[in-house]
Amino acid sequence: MTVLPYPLLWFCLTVMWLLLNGLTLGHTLLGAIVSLFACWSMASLRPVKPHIHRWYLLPKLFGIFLYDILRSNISLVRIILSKTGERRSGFVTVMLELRDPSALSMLAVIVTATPGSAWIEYESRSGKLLLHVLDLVDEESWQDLIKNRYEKLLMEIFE
Amino acid sequence: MELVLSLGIGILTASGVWLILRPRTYQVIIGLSLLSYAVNLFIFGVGGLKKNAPPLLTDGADITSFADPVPQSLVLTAIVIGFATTALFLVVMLASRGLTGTDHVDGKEKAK
Amino acid sequence: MSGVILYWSILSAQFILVLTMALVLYRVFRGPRAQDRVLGLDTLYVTAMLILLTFGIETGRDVYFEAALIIGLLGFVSTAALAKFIMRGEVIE
Amino acid sequence: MTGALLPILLLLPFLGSLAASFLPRQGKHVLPAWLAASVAATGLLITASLFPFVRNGDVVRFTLEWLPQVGLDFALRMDGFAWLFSLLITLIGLLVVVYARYYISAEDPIPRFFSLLLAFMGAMLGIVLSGNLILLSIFWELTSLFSFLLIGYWHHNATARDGARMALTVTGIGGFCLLAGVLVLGHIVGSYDLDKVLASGDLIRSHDLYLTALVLILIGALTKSAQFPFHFWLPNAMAAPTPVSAYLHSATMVKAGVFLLARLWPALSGTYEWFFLLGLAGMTTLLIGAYFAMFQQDLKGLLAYSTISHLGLITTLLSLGSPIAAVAAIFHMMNHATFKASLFMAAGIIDHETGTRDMRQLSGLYRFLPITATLAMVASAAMAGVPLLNGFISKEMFFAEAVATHADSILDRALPYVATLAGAFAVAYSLRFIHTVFFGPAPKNLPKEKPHEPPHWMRFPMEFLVLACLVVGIAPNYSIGPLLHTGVVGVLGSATPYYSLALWHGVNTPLIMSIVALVGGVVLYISLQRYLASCDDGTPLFRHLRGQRIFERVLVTVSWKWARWLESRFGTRQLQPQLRILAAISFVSAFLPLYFSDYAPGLPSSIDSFDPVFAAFWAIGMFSAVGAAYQAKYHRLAALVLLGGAGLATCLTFVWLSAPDLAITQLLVEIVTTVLILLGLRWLPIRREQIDEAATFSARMRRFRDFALAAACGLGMALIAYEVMTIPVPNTIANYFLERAYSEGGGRNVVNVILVDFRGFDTLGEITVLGIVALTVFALLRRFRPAPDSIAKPLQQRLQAAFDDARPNRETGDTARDYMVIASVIMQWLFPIIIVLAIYLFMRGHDKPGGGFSAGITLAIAFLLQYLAGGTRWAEDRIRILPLRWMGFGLLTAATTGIGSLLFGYPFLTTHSRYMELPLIGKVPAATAMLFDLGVFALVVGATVLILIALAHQSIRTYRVRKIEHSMMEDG
Amino acid sequence: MTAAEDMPLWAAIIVSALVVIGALLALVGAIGFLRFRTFYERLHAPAIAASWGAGAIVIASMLYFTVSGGRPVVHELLIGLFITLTTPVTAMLLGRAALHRDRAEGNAGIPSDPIPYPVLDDKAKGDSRNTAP
Amino acid sequence: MSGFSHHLIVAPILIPFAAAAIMLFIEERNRTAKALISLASTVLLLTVAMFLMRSAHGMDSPNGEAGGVYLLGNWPAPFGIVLVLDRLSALMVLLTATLAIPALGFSLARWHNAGAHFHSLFQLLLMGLNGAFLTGDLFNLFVFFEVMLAASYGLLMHGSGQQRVKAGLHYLVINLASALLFLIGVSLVYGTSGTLNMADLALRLADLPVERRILLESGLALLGIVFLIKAGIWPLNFWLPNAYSAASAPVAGIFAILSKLGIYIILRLSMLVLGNDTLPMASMARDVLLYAGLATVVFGAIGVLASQALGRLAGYSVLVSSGTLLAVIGFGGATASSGALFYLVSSTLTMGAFFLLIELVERGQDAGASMLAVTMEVYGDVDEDEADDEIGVTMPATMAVLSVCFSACAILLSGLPPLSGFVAKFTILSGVIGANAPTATSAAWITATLIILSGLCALIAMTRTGMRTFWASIEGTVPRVLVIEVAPVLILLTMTLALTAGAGPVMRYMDDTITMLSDPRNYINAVFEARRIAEGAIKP
Ligand code: NA
Ligand code: NA
Repeated sequence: MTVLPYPLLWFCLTVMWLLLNGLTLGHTLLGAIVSLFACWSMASLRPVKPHIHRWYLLPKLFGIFLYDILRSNISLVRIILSKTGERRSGFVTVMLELRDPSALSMLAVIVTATPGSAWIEYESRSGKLLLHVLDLVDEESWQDLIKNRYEKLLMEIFE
Repeated sequence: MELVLSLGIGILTASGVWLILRPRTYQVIIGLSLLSYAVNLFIFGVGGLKKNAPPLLTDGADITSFADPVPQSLVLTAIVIGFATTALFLVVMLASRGLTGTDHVDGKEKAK
Repeated sequence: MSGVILYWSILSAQFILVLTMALVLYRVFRGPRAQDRVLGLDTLYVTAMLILLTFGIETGRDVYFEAALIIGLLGFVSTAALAKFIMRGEVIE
Repeated sequence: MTGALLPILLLLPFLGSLAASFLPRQGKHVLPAWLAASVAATGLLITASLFPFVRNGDVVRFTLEWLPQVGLDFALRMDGFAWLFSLLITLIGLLVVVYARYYISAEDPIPRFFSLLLAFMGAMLGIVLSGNLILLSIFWELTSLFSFLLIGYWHHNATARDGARMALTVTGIGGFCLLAGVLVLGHIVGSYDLDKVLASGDLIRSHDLYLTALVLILIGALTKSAQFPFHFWLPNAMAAPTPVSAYLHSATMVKAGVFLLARLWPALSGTYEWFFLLGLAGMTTLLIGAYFAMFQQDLKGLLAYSTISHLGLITTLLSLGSPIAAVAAIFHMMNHATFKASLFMAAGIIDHETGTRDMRQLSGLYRFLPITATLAMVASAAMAGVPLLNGFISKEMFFAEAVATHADSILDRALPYVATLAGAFAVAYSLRFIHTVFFGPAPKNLPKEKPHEPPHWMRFPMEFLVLACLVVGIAPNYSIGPLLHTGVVGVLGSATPYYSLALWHGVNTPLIMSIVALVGGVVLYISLQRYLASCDDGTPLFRHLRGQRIFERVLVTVSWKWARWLESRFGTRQLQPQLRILAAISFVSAFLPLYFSDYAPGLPSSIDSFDPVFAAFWAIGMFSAVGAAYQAKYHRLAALVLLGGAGLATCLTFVWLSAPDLAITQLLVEIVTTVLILLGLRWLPIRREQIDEAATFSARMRRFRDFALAAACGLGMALIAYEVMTIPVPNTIANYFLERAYSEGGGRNVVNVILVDFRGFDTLGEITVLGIVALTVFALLRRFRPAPDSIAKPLQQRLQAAFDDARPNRETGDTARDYMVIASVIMQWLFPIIIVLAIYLFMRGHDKPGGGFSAGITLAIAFLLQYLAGGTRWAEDRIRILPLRWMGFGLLTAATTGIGSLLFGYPFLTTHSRYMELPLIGKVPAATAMLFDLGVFALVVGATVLILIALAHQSIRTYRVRKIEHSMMEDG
Repeated sequence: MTAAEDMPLWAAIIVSALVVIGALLALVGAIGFLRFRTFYERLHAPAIAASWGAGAIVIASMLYFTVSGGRPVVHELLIGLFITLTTPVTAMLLGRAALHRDRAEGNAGIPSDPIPYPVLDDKAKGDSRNTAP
Repeated sequence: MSGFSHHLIVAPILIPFAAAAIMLFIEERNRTAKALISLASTVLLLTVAMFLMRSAHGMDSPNGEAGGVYLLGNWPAPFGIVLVLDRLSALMVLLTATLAIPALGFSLARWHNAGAHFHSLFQLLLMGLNGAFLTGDLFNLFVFFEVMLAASYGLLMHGSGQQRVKAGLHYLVINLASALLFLIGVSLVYGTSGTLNMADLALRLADLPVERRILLESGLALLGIVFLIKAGIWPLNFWLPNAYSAASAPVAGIFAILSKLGIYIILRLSMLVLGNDTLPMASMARDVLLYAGLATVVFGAIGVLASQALGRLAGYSVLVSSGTLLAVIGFGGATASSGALFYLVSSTLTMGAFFLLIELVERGQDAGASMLAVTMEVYGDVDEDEADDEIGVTMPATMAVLSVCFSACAILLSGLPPLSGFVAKFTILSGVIGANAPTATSAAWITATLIILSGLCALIAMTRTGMRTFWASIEGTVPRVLVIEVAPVLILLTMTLALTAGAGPVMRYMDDTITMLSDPRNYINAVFEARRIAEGAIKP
């Protein structure tokens, strides 16, 4: 076990500390110590350690994510406020190749946080994912969205 | 605000009292929780209601402009003790259920 | 002017948010299933957090921030536990 | 100097009793007897030696301060009357000890017998020597207690137990009445001192409370002396060993009642009430005692009723209120003791030798026991009042007083006839005693073969007493004369009348009455002889009126059946009625002040602080609360969720009304509580809505009543809350805190400064409560056994496992694993974040919302989340939380911080606060209160985690019950 | 509300607009939550409040405190981050739980499965411990 | 009290607290170490308590130097929390320690092994009790009340089992409800008077405007209910016999003081708050105490008679003694009140001994025996054909000792001489109807009658039970009793004997206590005249 097991986490936590307490030299020091302590606690959990290869792609993912949320917000508002009847909701099955738990979690958060799609069931043995979508125009476009827009990018980042 | 809060306290109390008079331990624990909300709010209320005047001292502020900190500290103590006793009641209720086989407060179902 | 705009917008926002809570609560009460209620509680938490943020703006104080932060970070713990209970009949296995 | 002899005389028997009780049970059984005899002999010697000091109406005193505030002193006082009784007690005590040494079998627990006998002797001496009425009633109760133990000496016999209980109950009630009466006397006189009371006769008799005091004291005396209508215990006390009967139930204890009457005679007698109450009781007892005695089949029963009758005689004498009658009473007390004790001894010898006391079995014993028979005949003659024996003289005095007029009433006029009739009865039963037992054919079918004379020393006490009967009867003035005079002067003092103990007063009415009684008695016996020889036990006309039966029935009915009924009527073992009463009483008492004042609360003139948003979210809060109440029975999860809604409204209120600390704490506690309740839900039984028991009318009424009660409580609470919120705020102690929180407490968050500094002691207690609860939860859950229907895994888990099994591409447990796979990753990543948040909350608590408690709960939630994410085993494989250590550390840190100030001479929990300048970092708050808060933090973490983990462990315990006992949370 | 009075008008307007938009989004979510017919549909509704509903108000708060305090105040970002991380957890767990219940009860409206859920006993048809309905 | 010894006032709270905290670091299976710590702590507590009592008795004029007032955190009254040592609190602290040692000793034979954390909970119970006795602050009283209650929950259910848990559940719910009432009451007091300090409250009572005074009275009434519940007043006492009889012997033994805590606070508050009759409710409150106390005596006596099992009999006896005390407090009068204090001490020791004894006695009985004996007594006339064997049966030594102890308890409970129960009752009665009573009112007659009758009921019930236990069932197994179990009983009973012998000095102490209490100014002045330790050295 190294002295600093999760540098990125440590950095983020220090930033969090500074966000909470304000940016001073004292708090930078204190935050660094507190974050270090927190990182050690994290290490004791022995999580499956993610291997982030291309961390510079993360902002891109984040941007896509924000944009998609915005877009689906609008469409969902429209759906809710319009008359029901013509819309069809349903389940979509996607076979995922992604296996890294952290990456999967990220995907799950993205899918679920985006209004209109919900992560329902994932079978880790087969990689089969069951989604529920509110506006099911055609199944393939959703599969395509998951596979090409998110999974590909995530696999690039993580594997 | 006083009227609303006292009404709220009243409703919480009534619901709580109703529940603690019920025969199932689970009803009693929910009732006691509601009652402790009511009582905490009551304690809180006796200091008088002030909006946006938390007792966090700033330099040069007039002390009369702050909400009364004493009821607040009393409520904090009450919350902690209430939490502890709720946990205890829960466990006793489980122990009673385990030993008697029923969740009736008397440890046995009422004879018909 | 700024004060008036802010006052009324925040008041109306708070009102809308409370209305939101009321609608959600109706669902919580009606159900029909436990999952609806739990989802409702989660939404109540989030809405309450939003009210706290607007209250912070209304009062111009940042002392209510922690309460909102705690809802944001820890509010899900109880609903997640409820969800797991529905699924597994047990919270901690 | 001589006064010091009194405590010695009194304490000696008690010391002897104590010593005897420690003597070995087996082995030399004569040792206790020797001990008892020497104690009694010493007592007799001391008494004798005191004679010169009391003979002329002098009084020997000894006073030790005991409870002077209430006038209870250890005051001993021996006048002539007390001396006479001391003589009686010690002398007959000595004789009984000698007798008992032969009477009590070697297999009996001998030390106990003599120990109790000596203790009784001490108690009896206490009664006669008490110079304080309270002290007297103390010894009075002691005689009851020791009598109870002596009657129950053979407690394997049901009759002994019943007799003992009855004696104790009756005399105990009497004792309580006596105490009350004495208290009232004390109230009248202003003192319990005997001298003062005796000197205040006129005051007492003219007081409003005289009758109260009199009745209470008479009940005490009459129960003790077995007077009608309390006489029935004495025959049942005959289950006691005969020496006990001889001592307690003829010579001493039963005399305590008449002793008391004589003792208080100067203070209480002379009124019509006294005459009427006492006379009625005495005459009735005299007559029915004698009547009953004739029909007894048990020798001791005969003697017991005879005793009752003779005591009635004494009581009658005392009731008359004339000094001469009092003299006669005192004289007869002595005489009766002498002949009755010897008769009991005779009965004991007969019983001992033949194995029975039933007069239908006994016959012609003269041929076997000639000496005993002779002695018994003389004693019986004394009992019958035959001339030349002591009983004759006192009986003559009684007859003389009977014909004299005292208070003109039917009672007074009936007395001569009653006396004569009772005299005749006495002659009849005395004759029967002698004739049936000693004469006639030889007995058949005796339980014991071949009776013979007892050892000489067993007979000696009888011989001595019978001799006394003779001597007194023949030469009263030279034997008992001076002694009696001493006693009489002790009671009557200067009012002592002239009296004559002469045998011959010429032919007068009393003599004629005596002759009539004698002849009538003989005739009566002869005519009844045939009937008596074969009749059943019991008295004609009264056969069905058995005092014992009635007493037992009444006792059982009152003290058991009625008590049971009343207990169930006015008490309950159910919780709901208790809570109902509690709610109702709380409601009423909170409103009483309002009801009793003319103040009418009103609404405020203007509602200027109305906040629509606040009102709106309270509408939500109220709806949630009612919803929770509505759903809690069948929809537990719904109720829990709605409870959360109410909690959220509470939390928002705290924010709205300037209490950010409370909001944070409320939120955190709410989260933990929800999880806790969920952890518990798993063990509750399934409840289905279709079981509807509310259909019956009574159930609906019950619900309506509860609803009304709940509504009343809610309304009341709302009203009081509204009142207290709208009255002008008083000048509170809060200002002091607001002024000094920063300058002296070193913190800007006043609430936190109050918690850790101004009122840190409360916080110390509060965390202790949390700690205690955690320990209790742990202890309870270690012994937790789930109900049988909860042991199986929840249905969902079984279904999901079966689902996995049924599919070729899945393995058991896949569903569970896949379910949490995403969530657990997120929860793990949240772990360090929450830890940072906890530290943040802790560090800022003194100045901003936060503090040790909220930080502690936050950290506990961080741990909880890991348990939730990965399960108990997974989590404990990775994080080893030692909750008890955390708790111990927390408590000790908090305490040590407080104690630290003692080292500097300051009181416990005095804080030291200062802002320190640290290099690079700058101004940092460094109050010792922070250290205290650290203790709070640690305790809260430890306690909360302990509770959560202990609950969580129950789920895995069922699978590995045995392993759990050793590995689970043994703190390491 | 002295700080609010000092605020430049443009900032006040933006803050007001964001706050109201955020609140309205939350309201729309609630309406959806009320109107949708199946649980799976309702599952989507709260996401509006948790995503841009929250986002708008968080931004409003940041803007407000930055402008009124005269220095950047961005700690509200943490709230946005956390809410984005945590609300999906509940939604996912609930969605799966609902799926289990529908499967176990044999309800329609979920992807059909060739192998039906096993029936353990008579009571399995109803619901499991304490959660009914 | 000056110098360092002044700090001893807080010691009765800190000693058990520290002992409990240290024990958390010791493994559960190392019971010997825990027992030693617990014992050491309790003995130390007794020593300190004796010292405190001596100092309290020495403080003749407390307004002179305020020696018995301890300012926690060095904050002056009424702002900080104060501990007040006077004769009454010293007495209660000493009584607690006196009772604790035998109870603890008894537990060492076997009970402390019956579950986890017995010793910690025991010590924390002592902490809670001592804190409640010493504190002069109303909210702090709540906190220590809760400490005491929390520990009592754990101890009550120590050893688990259906009976205990069922009784524990009721006990818990009742006390949770009463804790809520406590909070409402305290907050009403604060909201109307602006203070939490009891002395300050008494001072502020005089000039409250009517609308606040009424609410304050409501608050005080609610507080009164809480303490009356604890004291076991009828009809709020149905939980008590169940709880006390279900508790394990040493726990029930120490519980004997718990109901006295309610009495103590009632006494303290009634003297302080109702003392100067500033409240119109004062006389009504006294009447309530008197008549509800008497109702409790009646109910307790009925229960005593109706009890089959000894444990319940003892539980009802607790009610009788509580009722007696409350009635006498309501009745008032110096002599009766002194007698009540004496009675409080005596009955606490008695109940402690009795609860310990019950377990030893019942150990020898088979389960159904007691049931059978009573039913026989009721329905069948006892078999009269029993062999009249006039040879006694020798009791084994154990039974002899137990029967002597039992007799002593019976004598004490029924108030018969020569033990302290008689002295106590006699003093009370003397103040009610006897030589020390001013006038004998009808209330006095009722009180005296009921007190005497309750003694009679105890006598009847105890005789019945005692005879059945010791006389009728000699064939039953002789219980295996350890010296360490019977010694505590003997110690407690010896103390009642000592109490009788030393009744004079003890009653003088009680008189002084009542004299002190009857003038609230003594207490108020002492609290307000306590001075902080000079500033400068430690405060910034
Ligand atoms: Na979504
Ligand atoms: Na499979």
